[in-house]
Amino acid sequence: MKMVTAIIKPFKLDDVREALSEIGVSGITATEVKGFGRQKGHTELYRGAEYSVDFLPKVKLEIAIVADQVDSVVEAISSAAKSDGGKIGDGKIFITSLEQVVRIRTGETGSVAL
Amino acid sequence: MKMVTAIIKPFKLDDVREALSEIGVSGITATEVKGFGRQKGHTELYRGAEYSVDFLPKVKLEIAIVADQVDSVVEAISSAAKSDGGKIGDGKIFITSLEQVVRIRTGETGSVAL
Amino acid sequence: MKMVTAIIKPFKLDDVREALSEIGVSGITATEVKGFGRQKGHTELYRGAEYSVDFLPKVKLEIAIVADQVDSVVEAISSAAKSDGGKIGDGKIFITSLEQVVRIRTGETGSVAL
Amino acid sequence: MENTILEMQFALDTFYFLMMGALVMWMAAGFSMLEAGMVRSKNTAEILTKNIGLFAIACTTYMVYGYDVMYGGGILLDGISGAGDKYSNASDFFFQVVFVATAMSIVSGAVAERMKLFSFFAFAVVFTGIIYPMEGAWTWAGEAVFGLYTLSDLGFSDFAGSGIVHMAGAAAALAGVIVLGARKGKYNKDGSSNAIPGANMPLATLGTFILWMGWFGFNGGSVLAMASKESANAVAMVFLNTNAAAAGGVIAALILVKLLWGKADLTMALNGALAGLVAITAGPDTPTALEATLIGAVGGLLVVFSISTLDKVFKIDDPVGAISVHGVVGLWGLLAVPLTNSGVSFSGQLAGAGTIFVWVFGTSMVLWLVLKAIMGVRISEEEEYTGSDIVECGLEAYPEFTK
Amino acid sequence: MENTILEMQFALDTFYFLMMGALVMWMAAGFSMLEAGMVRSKNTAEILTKNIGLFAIACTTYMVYGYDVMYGGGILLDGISGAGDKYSNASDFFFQVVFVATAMSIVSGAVAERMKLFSFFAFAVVFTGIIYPMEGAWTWAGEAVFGLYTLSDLGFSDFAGSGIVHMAGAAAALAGVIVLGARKGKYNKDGSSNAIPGANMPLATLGTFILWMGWFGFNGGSVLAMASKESANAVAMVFLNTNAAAAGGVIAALILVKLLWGKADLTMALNGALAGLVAITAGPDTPTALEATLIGAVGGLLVVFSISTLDKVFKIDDPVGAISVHGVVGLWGLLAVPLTNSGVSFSGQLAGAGTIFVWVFGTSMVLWLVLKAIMGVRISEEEEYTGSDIVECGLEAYPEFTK
Amino acid sequence: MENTILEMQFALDTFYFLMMGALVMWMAAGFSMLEAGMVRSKNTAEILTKNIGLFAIACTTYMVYGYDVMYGGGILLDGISGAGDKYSNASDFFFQVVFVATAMSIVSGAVAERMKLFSFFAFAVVFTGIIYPMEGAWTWAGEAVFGLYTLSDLGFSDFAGSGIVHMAGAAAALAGVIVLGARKGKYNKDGSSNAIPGANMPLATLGTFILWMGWFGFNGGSVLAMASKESANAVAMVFLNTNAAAAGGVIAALILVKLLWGKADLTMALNGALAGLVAITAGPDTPTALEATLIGAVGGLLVVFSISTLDKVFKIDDPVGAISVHGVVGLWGLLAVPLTNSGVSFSGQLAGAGTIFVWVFGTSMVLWLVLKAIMGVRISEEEEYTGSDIVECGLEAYPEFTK
Ligand SMILES: Nc1ncnc2c1ncn2[C@@H]1O[C@H](COP(=O)(O)OP(=O)(O)O)[C@@H](O)[C@H]1O
Ligand SMILES: Nc1ncnc2c1ncn2[C@@H]1O[C@H](COP(=O)(O)OP(=O)(O)O)[C@@H](O)[C@H]1O
Ligand SMILES: Nc1ncnc2c1ncn2[C@@H]1O[C@H](COP(=O)(O)OP(=O)(O)O)[C@@H](O)[C@H]1O
Repeated sequence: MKMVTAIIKPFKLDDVREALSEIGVSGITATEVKGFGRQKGHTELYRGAEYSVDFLPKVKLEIAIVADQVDSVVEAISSAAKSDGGKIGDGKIFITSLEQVVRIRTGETGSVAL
Repeated sequence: MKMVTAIIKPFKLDDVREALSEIGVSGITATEVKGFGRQKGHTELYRGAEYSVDFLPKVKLEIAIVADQVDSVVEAISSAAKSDGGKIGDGKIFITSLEQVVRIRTGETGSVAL
Repeated sequence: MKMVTAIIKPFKLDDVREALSEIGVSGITATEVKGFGRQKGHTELYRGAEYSVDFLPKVKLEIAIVADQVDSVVEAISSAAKSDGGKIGDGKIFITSLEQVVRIRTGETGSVAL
Repeated sequence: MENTILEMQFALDTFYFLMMGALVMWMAAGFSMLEAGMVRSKNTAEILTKNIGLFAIACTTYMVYGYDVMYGGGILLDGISGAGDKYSNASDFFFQVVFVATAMSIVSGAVAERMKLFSFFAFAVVFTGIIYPMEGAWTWAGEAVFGLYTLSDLGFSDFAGSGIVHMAGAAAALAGVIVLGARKGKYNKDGSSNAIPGANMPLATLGTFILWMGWFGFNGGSVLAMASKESANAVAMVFLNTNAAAAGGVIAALILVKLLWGKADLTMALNGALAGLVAITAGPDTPTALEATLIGAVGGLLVVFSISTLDKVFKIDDPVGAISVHGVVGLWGLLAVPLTNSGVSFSGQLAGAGTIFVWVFGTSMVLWLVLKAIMGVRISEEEEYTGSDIVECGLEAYPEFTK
Repeated sequence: MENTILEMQFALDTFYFLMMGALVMWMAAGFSMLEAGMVRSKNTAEILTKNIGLFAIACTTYMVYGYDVMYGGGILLDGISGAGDKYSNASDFFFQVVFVATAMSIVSGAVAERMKLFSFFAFAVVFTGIIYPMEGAWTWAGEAVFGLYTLSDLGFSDFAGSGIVHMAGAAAALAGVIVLGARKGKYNKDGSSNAIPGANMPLATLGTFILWMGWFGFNGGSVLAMASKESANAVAMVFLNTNAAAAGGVIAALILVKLLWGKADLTMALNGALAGLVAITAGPDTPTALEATLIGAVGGLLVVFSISTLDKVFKIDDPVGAISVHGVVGLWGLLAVPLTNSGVSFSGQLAGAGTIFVWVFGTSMVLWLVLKAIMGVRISEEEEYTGSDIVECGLEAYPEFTK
Repeated sequence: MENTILEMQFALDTFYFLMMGALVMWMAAGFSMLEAGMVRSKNTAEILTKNIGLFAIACTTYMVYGYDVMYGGGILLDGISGAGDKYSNASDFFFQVVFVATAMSIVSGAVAERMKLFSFFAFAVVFTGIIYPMEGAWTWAGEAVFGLYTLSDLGFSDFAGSGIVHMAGAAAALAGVIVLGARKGKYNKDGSSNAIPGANMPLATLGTFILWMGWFGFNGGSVLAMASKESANAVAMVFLNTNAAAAGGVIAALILVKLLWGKADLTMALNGALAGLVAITAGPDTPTALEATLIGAVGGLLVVFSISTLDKVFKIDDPVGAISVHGVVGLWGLLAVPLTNSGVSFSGQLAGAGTIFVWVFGTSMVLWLVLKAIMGVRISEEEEYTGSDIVECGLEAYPEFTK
């Protein structure tokens, strides 16, 4: 099993969730995060004094799947999360290995627990 | 070492924390997350118009432990987080491999740093 | 590639970010979390009644890097996040293996996508 | 001694006018808080800026020429330098000016979350300087409508402004909403409507209470005199009925939404209170307390149906319900007057309502379209996503609270 | 001319009554904000709904029959249609009706975060229509208690209602809290008490300032006349003393909590202000400014000890401290009157306090139990966890702020 | 009958005084909300505690000896027990006491987010008991400055207190800020200034509206009489001009910041409103409405430049802009009086401004330094990081909202 972690722009959340539902992903955990990367923050003026916003709001999605779904999930996220033509800050997808899953309700483990 | 990541219902947080303390877990990192899964969201009415709440509030716990504690930790979380009889949405536990840990304060590494 | 996850005290965030920038880290994802560990919470009085704050505010940083940067990143975080002399609760660094990275904007994968 | 007594009457009436005016001024805070509570947090600072800005603009344009348009006497308040006969002219201006601002405040809520701030201000300059004063002249100042017909002769009466102030504001708002279109994300492709919950219910409730309190000045001051037994009684009755109607509106709206949707939707209770207040405003002097309660209660029922219908059937996106509260219920207020006041006719009320609506809606529509052509009226889609606070004001209303 | 002067007096007194009444009406906003700030965010919209709903109910039931029960004159305000003698009858009703709402507002805070909304409303109908008017008739209207004894004959005096309004509200609240039980999670198995911090301190502070301001109307209006040198002086002294007592309450509470717990607990300073106000309400006319400050200061000390004792010793779970502020300090207010007013006796005050408490607590207890049997008074444990906003109102007070 | 009329005048003037005083008291809520909105959330409860505490202290010390220092008549208000001549003495005290609190409120915002709470309270005791009453005696009470010169003889006039109240408060604040130093993190090593956004814009806006409303009492009450045609006219003109100046301040500040920075910075619009109000306060009786608007507008421009300059050039860290709003613009208010009032001289205004500033700034500086030596004035760096809410009050203002 794999854990796919995607960092996306917040306003793409609904599109990504729909794209994932369509390919049969049954569970997602989302977290509001702040991202720092190539996309630079901006400088604001408040009462004439500057302040810089370095961290930009992003959403992190964690999706546990069986290994052979990885490509389709990456594809679904990528196309749904990309702004037209692709813009800096569209985000990243990280894939890590997932050793075990347990469903608390039933105690099931492994891919049936996803 | 292993990293155990549990998604639980928010109001089970205190019970789970106590259960983990009892079996000697010394550290937990908790994050407020939104979960999407088999437990369906609900529809609310606001001024007569509907809106659906797809993502439900959950708490994510991350617990770094030595490998042979995994079973007891999973057991402790499962029994504390399960609603009576087990209800949809009680949550999931993910286990991944943890290569290294460093305690910032002392620079210690490995299991003594947990 | 590796994923370095650091739990630090919130007011060290700016220092850590600067230290990481200096050694060429180009991306960070930060999350507000609550930590439970050796550093104990405190008891407050509100209208004469006590309440205990068990979970303390922390910031979690996730940094994806190529494997040979691990030592310098750990070193940079450790020295920036340590309070003078090291205090309980300064935090921890976890290192896990990262199998794949995709940059959504371009579709690039692997270390160039970092 | 005769003279001293006359002076005392003058003083009491002036004092009364000023206190009532201060209460109406306070309504500006009420609209600000209500609207700030009913929008999303990312548009909160902008709507606050809009509200304090429009109040300032209204006070200034009405001083420069609006009061002259409405009641004559010269621009820049030339004509009010004299002391006045029964009360200080300055106190009359003070009382009148806060009404203009009220009418304008009604607009700001309806166009919230998507309108350009300075286009709104431009609208405010013309609305408070000309559009409102013109219809005010035809009604309260008794002038003939373009020299054609005189509303009071037709049996029209609008005591404190259900139509002249509230429905007029709503008409301008309706034109604005039509020109602007709905907020992004408000309607789905299949035409169904999405709820966009307001970010801060205590603020919205505070705003409603402020308006409720300020309304005592709005209606109570419209008796225009206090220093005799008759007028004192009239003012007291107006206070009592204003309060009773608001109470009726709350109760009716709460019961209705509980029956319709199973929940006691707070925002509808708040709109119910305001509906009760708007409903009684055209004639708070003639009903008994029970009648006032019922007039308010009908307003409370109407507002619930109206908000729901405008939203779902007509796709009019009005984040705070201003068009329903002030427009639909304002009309009901006008039509309810003949029920308890024999000196007023239904036909006169309809003529008045029609005149006000056609004038205000028509001129506002033209003005919105002109502004759209010249400077644009709507922020871009991306700006709307970001929120007008950052875009227009360069700051956030609640920078530290996670959204 | 004689007549003109009488009319002027009539007008001034009526105007005064209306302004004082408007200030008391404003207290409804104060209670709403105070309570909304002292509960958790998940119960905020519900308590706002409760507050605006109870105000509307109080205004309506008191109009329908409560005023008649208390002062006679016919239901539906038949009797007040005449103009009145010294001031407009309508202004008297307006001033009286906002007092009923105040008494009822006291209850809403104490039963917060766990009570069913519509059971509360049912209680409000009976409380404002009968329970309060009955004891009001025995005290301010001077009627004999069930034909048995007359409180004023016993030397009882409660100028503006420390007992008649505040302690009465607290007695109803106490009965409610006993029937309801504590909030889930408030007490541990070992009996120790957990703090449940209020979600919004600026709101609670705003509410306190609103109440402070409104109290000038509450006490100042209770002189019942303004248009003579004597009454004007009395009103001025009442304003001064009301302010002084609130100040004394703040200072005493702040110093005490700093000494006891080492921190300047804001919520106790707020309760201290209100305690000072409640304490002076029974007799704001006779003390000097210094005496008023001290009466308020004792109130401020008492309230701190009382809140702590009710919570920890008696396990009375009162989220906003209403029973202490209005009940315990209300009693202190009554007992303090004889200290500066020789026309009033301790025994009379005790008789009055006893009568009010027994009547209100007893009838309220019966009513709560009846409501419990018929429709239930408490939401379920799971609903309590979710929060009454979603459960009762179908919306959240702060939907965008992470909790 | 003659007598009845005199009594009526007495009553009307007293009533007027009390209503104006209640409006000024309400300004305490305005300052609290404004300041609570302009600080970070972690310092919100502390500033609320500071505000309600200072109001209570001001009311008490001014009662004990401040009023005596300023107007004579004995400590503990001995001298006001008599009824008074033209109005109730008690109403005069009530009106005066809320001014003291206003002056003190100005200080609290400037020293926010880093000052020890009880050191502030200690300062408040001396400021409201002696520092302010002394300069009040030299100005409004007409006494010679240390027996040397009499300001009114020099052609000094400050109608409602641009200098006596506002600039005085700002002078004390300036001394405090100098002694305290800037907030941690406010200035970088290279001297550049960081913005520290306020946490709650709706609160700040509400506070501004409250102040705007309260200001009608502040300026309107300073006519000191109502019960004649002349004074009624004067009060009305003062209301009108006060409102016009605030409106002018908003418009000027909004346009200026839009031109300077491209955004309609809400906080500057709010400061603009207050600047307009402060500017007109020294002479709201003589200008025409247009002149008042312009005087306010100049205030609105000045405040923007002043806030920016004090922050960036002089490194004066004033979180709410109090020194600019009340100090710089207060001075402008004084200097603007001769423009429309021929009875007032520039030199007199300068002499008055100088006297007030030297006295208040000097004594405050000494007092802050003494307090620093005795009990310390600043919380530790770590406490500042944690926030003064937890440190001083033991609670959080918004415990449930993620920061
Ligand atoms: N090396 C990294 N480690 C962790 N998170 C990263 C890393 N690089 C980028 N991110 C996350 O991805 C987001 C988008 O990355 P960014 O570099 O701005 O744009 P892009 O992915 O288009 O190059 C960042 O805001 C951050 O949250
Ligand atoms: N495949 C998944 N990947 C990541 N998170 C998941 C996944 N499936 C479920 N979750 C998380 O677990 C929570 C509970 O899952 P759900 O399917 O609702 O109930 P259950 O675990 O009882 O079957 C979800 O709200 C979500 O946060
Ligand atoms: N075993 C663990 N698993 C996950 N997170 C941990 C673990 N131990 C500590 N943490 C996180 O690190 C933070 C600091 O740990 P703590 O034990 O308080 O101090 P220290 O690291 O200095 O010993 C905790 O607040 C918690 O968020």
